Amino acid sequence: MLFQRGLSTTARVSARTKFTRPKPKPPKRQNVRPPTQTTHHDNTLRIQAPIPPSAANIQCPDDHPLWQFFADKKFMRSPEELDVHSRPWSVPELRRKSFEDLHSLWYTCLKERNILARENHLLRNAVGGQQEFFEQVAERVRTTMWRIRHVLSERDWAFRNAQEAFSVEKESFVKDFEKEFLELSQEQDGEAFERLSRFQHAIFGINEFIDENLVDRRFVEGLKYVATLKLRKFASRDEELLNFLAQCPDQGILDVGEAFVLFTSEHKLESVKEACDAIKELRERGNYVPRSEEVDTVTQYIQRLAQAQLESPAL
Amino acid sequence: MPRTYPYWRVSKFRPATWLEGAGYAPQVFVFRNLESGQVLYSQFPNFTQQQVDKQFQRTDWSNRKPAIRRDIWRCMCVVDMPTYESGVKLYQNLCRLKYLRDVRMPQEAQKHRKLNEDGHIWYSSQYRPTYTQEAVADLRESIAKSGCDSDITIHWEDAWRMGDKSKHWTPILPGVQHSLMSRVGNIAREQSTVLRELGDRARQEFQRARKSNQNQQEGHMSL
Amino acid sequence: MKPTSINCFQQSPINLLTRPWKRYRDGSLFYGQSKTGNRRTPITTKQGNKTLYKGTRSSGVGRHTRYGGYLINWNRVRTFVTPKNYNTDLKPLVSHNVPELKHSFKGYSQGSLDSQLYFEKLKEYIKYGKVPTAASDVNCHVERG
Amino acid sequence: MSTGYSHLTKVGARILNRLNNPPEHLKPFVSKYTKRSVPEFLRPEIDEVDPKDAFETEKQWKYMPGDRVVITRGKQRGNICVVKQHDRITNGFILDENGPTKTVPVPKQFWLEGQKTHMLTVPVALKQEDVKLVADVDDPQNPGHTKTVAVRDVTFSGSYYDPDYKKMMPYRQVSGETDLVIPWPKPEQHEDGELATDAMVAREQTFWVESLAKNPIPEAAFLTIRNPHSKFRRGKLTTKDISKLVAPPMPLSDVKKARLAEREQLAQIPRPTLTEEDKNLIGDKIYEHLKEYVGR
Repeated sequence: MLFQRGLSTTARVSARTKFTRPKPKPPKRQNVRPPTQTTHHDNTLRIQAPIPPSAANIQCPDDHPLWQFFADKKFMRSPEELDVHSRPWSVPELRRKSFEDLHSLWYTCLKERNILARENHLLRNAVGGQQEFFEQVAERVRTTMWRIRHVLSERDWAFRNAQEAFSVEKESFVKDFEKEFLELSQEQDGEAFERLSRFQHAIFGINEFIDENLVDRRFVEGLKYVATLKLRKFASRDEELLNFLAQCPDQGILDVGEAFVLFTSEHKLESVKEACDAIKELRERGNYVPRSEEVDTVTQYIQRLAQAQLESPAL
Repeated sequence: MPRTYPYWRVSKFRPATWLEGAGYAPQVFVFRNLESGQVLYSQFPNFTQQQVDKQFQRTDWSNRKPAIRRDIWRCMCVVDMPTYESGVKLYQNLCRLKYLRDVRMPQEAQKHRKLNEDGHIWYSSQYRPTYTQEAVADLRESIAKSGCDSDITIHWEDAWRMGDKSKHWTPILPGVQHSLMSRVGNIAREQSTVLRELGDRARQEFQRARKSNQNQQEGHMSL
Repeated sequence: MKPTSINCFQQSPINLLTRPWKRYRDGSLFYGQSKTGNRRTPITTKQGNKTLYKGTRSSGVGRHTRYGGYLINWNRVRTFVTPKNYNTDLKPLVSHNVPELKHSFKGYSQGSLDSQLYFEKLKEYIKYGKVPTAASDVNCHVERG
Repeated sequence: MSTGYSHLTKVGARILNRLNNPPEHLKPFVSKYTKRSVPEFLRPEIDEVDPKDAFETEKQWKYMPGDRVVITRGKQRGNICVVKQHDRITNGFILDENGPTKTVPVPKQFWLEGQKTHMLTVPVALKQEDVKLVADVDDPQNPGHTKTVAVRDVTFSGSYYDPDYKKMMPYRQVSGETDLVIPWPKPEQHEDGELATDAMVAREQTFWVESLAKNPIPEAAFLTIRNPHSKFRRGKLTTKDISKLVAPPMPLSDVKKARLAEREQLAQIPRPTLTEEDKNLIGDKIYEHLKEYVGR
């Protein structure tokens, strides 16, 4: 009670004075942990002069990518070194270049304009000139660039226009080709089939490289047409094939499975005959591809063919 | 052993034993600010706001307290030390020199600096190249005064920044090795990987060195 | 009118060479029309102080997140596609010693976009393959388009 | 001195354009001021021409570099000189050393190599009116010889491919005598420049029209070939867009339907046609009325 409440005198009474005996020293601890931090900074440190960086330590490689922003690794070309006589590419010249060439050219132009812009900027800001010779060259390069885009755009429009107009022209176009193709004699077979391959690529998009093909309705139509044309070409040389052609409904191959067999056969009389035998067998067995499944079936055929080619590249 | 530590664990000064236990290598990291050229020392391959607060004590318009945005900081160099104690000491020395420059003897520091026509530290936009150059000088001074000269490797981000080797480094510190960090992938996003690889290599080397040391000692003992 | 202003209207070689009121700050002579330039033009993105954001009236390449980050939409980042087979022989300009090729579209009402012309070219290609036309000769200056 | 990035931007181009193309009534003043403020060594002797009036074709220039001309005005009148170059700013001709020159002071920073004094002699451009073409034509009096004549004027007709100029050039004839053709001078030859593609490479054909099935241009390239948001493509509506924008016809209200039905009914009622009798009846009626009126 006394100590809980506390009295005004308690502190005074219990306070240690010089007359009270000091507390005994605590005993020396045995399990003292040594300090974990033992180091201290040096006291002899002095402020030193800054060390400037040195460019001598660096060796710039000759193929450093940033050299692409320099002409002949020069800080700046003098106006005499610039090409003042050359002219930009004209549109007709560009029309004769493939897409990849035009792309390369555009890229080269872009790089050259980067160089010129850098030099022009230095001329304005580091040298303090007001001349326009870099800009004049850059302007000519720019002309080339817009012409490239113009040519590509024009090529696209021409293709679209032609595609639109082709629905009308298709029949006469194909007939002309057919006539010329069938007229070529046996000695000219090589050329004839090269023409056929270009033709099928042009009209039906059938590529010679099997795996690059995209199968759609037009591809299937083309397959049938090319197979018929091939049959007709060889039918003029062989009785058996002529009979076979006569038996076919509408004087042509209408089933896509049959067309595929004929299409993949070699451009030789024997191979075509073999293909026709295979077709006959198919017919006897009653194998037909329904029209609704044509595209899927051909896709499967093509995939299988590509697989086979991959597995035996030598053949 | 975890490789990365939470923010709070690397936010304060750590003694040698802790660093060893936590799996760090005996290294000191120097970071530079791309915008202002200021420099930050760290015992870890990363840094925290606490370190910034501690190392930038006298800030004014020409020595602002930098932000800890990761994209504006780049590791300038990594110093591999022979022991953890010497690593900690190097860090203390560097911080002490920074303190001397900023707080204790700013006039003397100013004497060596290149000034512009208004008498301020030379700058272009916000960049003051003198801070980085001073850090290089401080690094040399603290290694020289720390009393250990061999088995030290400095991995520089750029050979350019170390200055003239034959003039500034070899006469004073002949035992220090200089090497270059891998340039490939040393961008803001990938830098931690580069530093971690450096750390791993340094730690393995340190352990190998200690093992061979022990072997030698045992040999002595047995003799 | 100031007494020195009369100098403006006098024309003498010496006068033209030393026009004391037209000097740059560093003392070199000025030969332009106006030393201050035109100051009434709109400012560009490169002018102004750090608070000026002029922008280009285009949105950026991504969007800001709620936490101060920025997500880049790589579809909006400008990319330069390198050509597959880089033909380094082609240079940005053509020699002035080569005549500028012209195309004539006689008989084709729509010029280069004419579909009949397209069919004509296609027929030629099917027939002959990749045979270069007359303009592959360096001195040719006009050919059918 | 430095221009920063102002050469990269079109900012202020409109205002500068306005300064460079002052309104018609201010042009004399501006040109006078410009003349006065440009130092003499930079100032052309004859007036500058508008960029849109600047000569472009050979037909406009009439005389090409390398032509001989005679001066018809000024102190050097009668001198025969060779045209050295065209002055595109003034549409003038700069002639060789027999032509007019002026001596102007040039500040040191513009000195040429080896120049010792401030004064420099520079050639002065001449207008087209002040020179006449000089040509060698066959002398009808001593056949087999030629005589040198000054041509009053030249006209042009036809065109031919000139292998020296590498382009189509018009025939240049003496005015009034169309069979007297004065050939163009040979232009100066230059080496191919650094940026020039080799001629064979430039003319090599690598594109043929190959297909009607596959577009010759890859799909991904179109975004850079054409701008899909071009302002010239904007605002053009397809039929689909129009059908979306135009409101469909509203159903008719009952009142309107009734009205339309009534109108149709009315339209179906046959109209009476005037027969001869009716016409006579009307005629009589009017006659009676008029008679009464006139009689009164």
